[in-house]
Amino acid sequence: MMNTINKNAVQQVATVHSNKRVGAYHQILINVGEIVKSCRPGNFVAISVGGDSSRMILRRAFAISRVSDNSQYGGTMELIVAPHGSGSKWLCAQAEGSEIDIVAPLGTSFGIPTEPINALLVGGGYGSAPLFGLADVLKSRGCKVDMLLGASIGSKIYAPMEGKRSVNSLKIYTEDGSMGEKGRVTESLLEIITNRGIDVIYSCGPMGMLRAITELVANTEVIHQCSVEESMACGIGICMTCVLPVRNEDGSTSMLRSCIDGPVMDGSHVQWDLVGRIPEAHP
Amino acid sequence: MMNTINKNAVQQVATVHSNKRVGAYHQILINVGEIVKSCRPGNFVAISVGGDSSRMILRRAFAISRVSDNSQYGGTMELIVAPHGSGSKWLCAQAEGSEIDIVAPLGTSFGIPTEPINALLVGGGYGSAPLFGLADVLKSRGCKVDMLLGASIGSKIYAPMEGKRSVNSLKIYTEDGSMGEKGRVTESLLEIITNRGIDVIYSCGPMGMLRAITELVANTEVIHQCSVEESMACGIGICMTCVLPVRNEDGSTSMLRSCIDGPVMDGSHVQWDLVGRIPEAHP
Amino acid sequence: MTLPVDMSTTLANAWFPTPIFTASGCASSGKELSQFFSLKDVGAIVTKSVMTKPRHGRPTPRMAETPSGMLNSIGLQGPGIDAFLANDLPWLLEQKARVVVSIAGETIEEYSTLARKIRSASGISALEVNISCPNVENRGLVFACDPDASRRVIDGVRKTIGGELPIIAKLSPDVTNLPEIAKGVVDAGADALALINTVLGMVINLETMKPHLGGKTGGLSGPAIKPIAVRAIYQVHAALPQVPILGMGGVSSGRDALELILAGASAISVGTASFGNPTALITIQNELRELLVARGFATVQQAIGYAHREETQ
Amino acid sequence: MTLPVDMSTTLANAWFPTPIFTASGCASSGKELSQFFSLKDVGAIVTKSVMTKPRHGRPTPRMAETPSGMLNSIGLQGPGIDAFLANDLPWLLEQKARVVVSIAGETIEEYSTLARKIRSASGISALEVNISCPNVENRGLVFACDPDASRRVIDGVRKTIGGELPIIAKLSPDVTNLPEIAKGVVDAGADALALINTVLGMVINLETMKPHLGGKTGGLSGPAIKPIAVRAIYQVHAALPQVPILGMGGVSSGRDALELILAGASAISVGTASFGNPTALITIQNELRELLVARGFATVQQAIGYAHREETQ
Ligand SMILES: Cc1cc2nc3c(=O)[nH]c(=O)nc-3n(C[C@H](O)[C@H](O)[C@H](O)COP(=O)(O)OP(=O)(O)OC[C@H]3O[C@@H](n4cnc5c(N)ncnc54)[C@H](O)[C@@H]3O)c2cc1C
Ligand SMILES: Cc1cc2nc3c(=O)[nH]c(=O)nc-3n(C[C@H](O)[C@H](O)[C@H](O)COP(=O)(O)OP(=O)(O)OC[C@H]3O[C@@H](n4cnc5c(N)ncnc54)[C@H](O)[C@@H]3O)c2cc1C
Ligand SMILES: Cc1cc2nc3c(=O)[nH]c(=O)nc-3n(C[C@H](O)[C@H](O)[C@H](O)COP(=O)(O)O)c2cc1C
Ligand SMILES: Cc1cc2nc3c(=O)[nH]c(=O)nc-3n(C[C@H](O)[C@H](O)[C@H](O)COP(=O)(O)O)c2cc1C
Ligand code: FES
Ligand code: FES
Repeated sequence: MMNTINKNAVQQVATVHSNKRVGAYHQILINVGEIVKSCRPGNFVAISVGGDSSRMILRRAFAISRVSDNSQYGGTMELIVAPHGSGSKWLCAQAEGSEIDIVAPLGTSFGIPTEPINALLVGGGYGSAPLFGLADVLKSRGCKVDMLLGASIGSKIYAPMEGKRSVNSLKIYTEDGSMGEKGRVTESLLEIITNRGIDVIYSCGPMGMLRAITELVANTEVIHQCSVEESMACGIGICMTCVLPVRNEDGSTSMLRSCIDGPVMDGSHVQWDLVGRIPEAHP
Repeated sequence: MMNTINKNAVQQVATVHSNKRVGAYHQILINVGEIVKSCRPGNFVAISVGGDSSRMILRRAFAISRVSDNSQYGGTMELIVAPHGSGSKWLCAQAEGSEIDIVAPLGTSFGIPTEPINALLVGGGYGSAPLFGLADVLKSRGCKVDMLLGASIGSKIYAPMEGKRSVNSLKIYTEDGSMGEKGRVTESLLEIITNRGIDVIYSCGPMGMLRAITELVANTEVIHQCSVEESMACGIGICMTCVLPVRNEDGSTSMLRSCIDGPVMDGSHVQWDLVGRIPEAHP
Repeated sequence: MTLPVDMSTTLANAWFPTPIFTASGCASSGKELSQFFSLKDVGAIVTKSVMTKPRHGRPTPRMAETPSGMLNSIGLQGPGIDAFLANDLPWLLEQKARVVVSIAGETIEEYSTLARKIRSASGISALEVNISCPNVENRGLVFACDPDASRRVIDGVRKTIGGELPIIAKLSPDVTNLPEIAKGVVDAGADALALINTVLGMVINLETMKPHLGGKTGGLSGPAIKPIAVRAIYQVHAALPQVPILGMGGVSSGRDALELILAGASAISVGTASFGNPTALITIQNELRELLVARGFATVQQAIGYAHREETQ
Repeated sequence: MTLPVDMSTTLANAWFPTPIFTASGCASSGKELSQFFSLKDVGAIVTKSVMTKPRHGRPTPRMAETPSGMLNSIGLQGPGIDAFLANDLPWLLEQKARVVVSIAGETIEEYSTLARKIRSASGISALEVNISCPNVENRGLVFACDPDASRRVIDGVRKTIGGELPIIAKLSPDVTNLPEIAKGVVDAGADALALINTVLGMVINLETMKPHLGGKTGGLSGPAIKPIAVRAIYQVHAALPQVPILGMGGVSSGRDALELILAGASAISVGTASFGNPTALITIQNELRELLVARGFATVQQAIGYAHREETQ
């Protein structure tokens, strides 16, 4: 039997290889073995939090920032985690050697062009995490890769040294001006698209940012692949909590699960104005 | 205002000083500072388990095995913990340096005679824990202290080297005969009482053992102070879950809270036959 | 520094300096907690439901821990109203605590008898009438599950006690139509409502393979039931916006307290949380104050029922 | 080694090799879980409640985690019965899974329409009728909260579907008198009962200070509600010992499953636990087997309702 849904997903125990603070985030490396082979940029991992007697019964989803297969520990997976609520704080407190229960890889991945193209990667906050792994792949396909990162404050810009090497240019915006330019990533987006002949935008960040990008490029030829973030109870397609209104070819709307039909979606298909507002209607 | 209930009890964070396995138990030492001064043999401590996001909302009660005040760490408190369910297993898994939230000292303590007497200390399983601290105090008052310990198997006998020094004799029973004599502590109890001229029995262990001892000494002059163990939700007298039927002087029965009117009670006052059976009646 | 929020609240004509109270049955009659904080520093002490006669309650085991909650089957063990009024109440008043007395009965008559005794006592801020008790005159059907019986209990108490002392009717969530029961008791003379009492539950002991509690079923309390409490308070506040609610059910942090207040509670009882943390009320009170400040509320009053507002935009 | 316990169970005339099923709405239509285990290895797949027409469901957010539980307000999003019978059912049967189809409606008529469509499909083990839905013809009052409406739904389905296929009526715990509702639907033709559906709850978002869920209220599920499920199953089994129960509510371990079985469940649906652990059903099934062995049971059957036995000694 061939599964089409969750087809590479595996549940396993993984060991925390390292955990260090980087600005407002924790960069967490976990030893995951063989599964790195099936992880693609844009996929996510679902992690149990809180330990055996936890009152948190649901997994938390994290973008897989990058994977590497050549270390002496077998495959490792990198996560960039913002200590936000009790689940992410628990994860950020896990020391080297801790065992965590993961399900990965999950969800759709960024579409990789077969031809060399001009790509613009736009990240908001920890949304930059999966973009560096993506940049590597795009570069290896001969693409030109520009990157725009934005956050409210400088400490929320995640842009590691190694990461910077795989992009042709990197521009940073912060809302308070504490790093890079003051403002939002959408500020000079259209200009950049035109000046650099961008073919595809790959984005990951707050829903507001993804929507704004979609609207900006609506009348252009630019393709917008965005990684959405909806509250997920299961991460594997069985609960229907994570749905987004997506326009079908015939103009009707489907409520698609962002865990299996996403997180990477075509921005122009998402009906941003209906997010959180789709009426309880019979289509 | 003078409090009569919980009058020395303090809630504080304490650090695990050491945690080592001893047979089937963990001997856990915690740094508790000043409060050791108000701990008496028989008192207990109530400990939060499971950490910040625990689904276990109630504290667990543990007999204070002994306290010491002369170490370089300030006061320390020793606990003997059986890894049983999720709460005690969590506690047994706490490494040196972990912080735990405690309320102590709680409950009544063993009555210490003003005259030197012949005391028999009877412990079942981890019930021996508070008896060693008690033995020290009794010895310092010039009492003769004999001890009987029982358990199902040898690994459940807790009798540390240092502890043995403070008793005049120690006899061990196990149900499977894997340590000491085969049988139960009640086997030769009456004989010992007579031969050694026992004035007071101090006991701690399963309710069945406490009841059996009470019945054996019912027709003797021997006083039986026992430390009972009822399920406790609060440990401080506010929930009424931990009650035991105790006979009043006028022959009527009161349901007394074993957390504040116990855990140390006079065995002859407890209406053992009514434990868990008191009818829902208006007295 | 005390932050500049007016924490005072009212339940009908009773005024309280803060909205954080103990919950009936979760603070005994106050003495036990007074080692951990000064009773006058919280809004009120709601005493354990008292009946006319002293009472042994149910057989042990009386409790079982459950995921993020616990079951209890205490069965209203207590000293009886006379001993309560003679000993416990004067002691509490001496501590300068605000006192809400909770009463419980097995017959409609018993509630009235209790009310009569309370009437002659002074210094009480309000009377909480716990109607989540089995009605011995009607096959043990819990009063609060029977619209008619609940109304009659409150009616009897109102008539006996006169017009002054606020009556808070404490309801059970184990009903099909909570707003209906609420309307009934308000019509019968309740000035305020206490929501929610425990939810009926059971645990089977896997060793004995029988119900674990001596009383077989027990009342579920603690964080597990908080979403049920929020829903109940929201529903009843929507149906009866003028009736003040003493909210409770799983509150163990200032955030929890604020959630219930936004849903419509004018004050909060903290029950099970005190078992795990004897100073829970003080912590919750401090956290609540900070949360209110952070959200720009100048008074607790402004936050009550705020989740019901219509958005203007 | 497979331990020597006969794990098979029945719900009316439907036989299942093991008593561990998915719960409706917590396994979609099976495909998603089949990556993690073989669907034929569990007792049955209970499919997401399907309505006559495709449906969008409620606005997001549709979930909120709560202490040891979660709220959901999916609002029965689904493809509609025709697409379900054309695509999902044949796929499940191809996997050799036992299938319990769950249906939901907004009118009594809609349930009958669904039953008529189901009648023409083959290979289904049983029909679960989810009556915890708002009745649009009666002010949105949930069918399962109305003894009369629940009876009429089941009566309509029974008459439409004929005598063969077992009907499992799925009840809501949010009622004053659950045994009464249970008796009603059994009289109307239900062969078995599914207990419990989610408990109505709410979470207020402390940032927006409004109800967090798009649908305002939601259904509480997970370990938090297990004591309520055990109580409901015990009560109904005591009242109707002959009627098999598909038990559910917070089961996430073999111990939980055994608790519900001892209380009176003949089979167990596992819902929310699969969200945290995609292989939960298999783990629970294995743990249950070992627990039964340890207690000397040779069959699951012997354990069903065992907590109700009278002690002879
Ligand atoms: C596909 C995907 C990828 C993600 N990638 C990352 C990442 O790389 N780094 C990172 O730090 N976080 C990421 N998140 C967010 C992460 O899953 C958690 O939501 C976040 O860490 C907060 O969880 P908590 O337990 O700390 O907070 P809590 O507030 O305790 O969370 C309570 C519940 O609400 C849900 N929730 C709360 N906020 C959000 C939100 N903004 N979006 C979705 N669900 C929410 C949580 O999942 C959880 O179930 C991602 C989420 C998704 C869906
Ligand atoms: C006064 C007193 C002194 C104690 N001293 C010790 C000690 O020195 N060493 C030690 O190992 N344990 C002691 N216990 C038992 C201890 O409090 C826990 O009950 C035990 O560790 C099991 O908890 P758990 O979380 O591991 O098990 P779980 O089964 O998860 O406990 C669930 C709940 O049931 C209660 N419970 C379960 N079994 C018992 C029991 N036999 N008696 C009372 N409550 C129970 C727990 O307190 C808890 O609330 C003592 C109990 C009391 C009341
Ligand atoms: C051990 C215990 C005893 C209780 N006794 C009473 C009581 O005597 N009268 C009453 O009205 N409510 C009683 N309750 C219910 C509480 O007052 C409260 O309504 C309920 O526990 C929910 O709040 P919580 O989750 O904060 O505990 C009791 C609850 C517990 C846990
Ligand atoms: C996300 C979600 C969706 C659900 N959808 C349905 C449904 O469509 N039909 C139904 O009868 N029950 C539905 N339920 C209820 C479950 O089948 C089950 O009765 C309940 O969740 C309790 O079991 P649990 O605690 O194991 O989840 C749903 C529950 C959840 C959490
Ligand atoms: S998170 Fe459950 S379906 Fe997407
Ligand atoms: S444990 Fe609460 S009164 Fe004793």
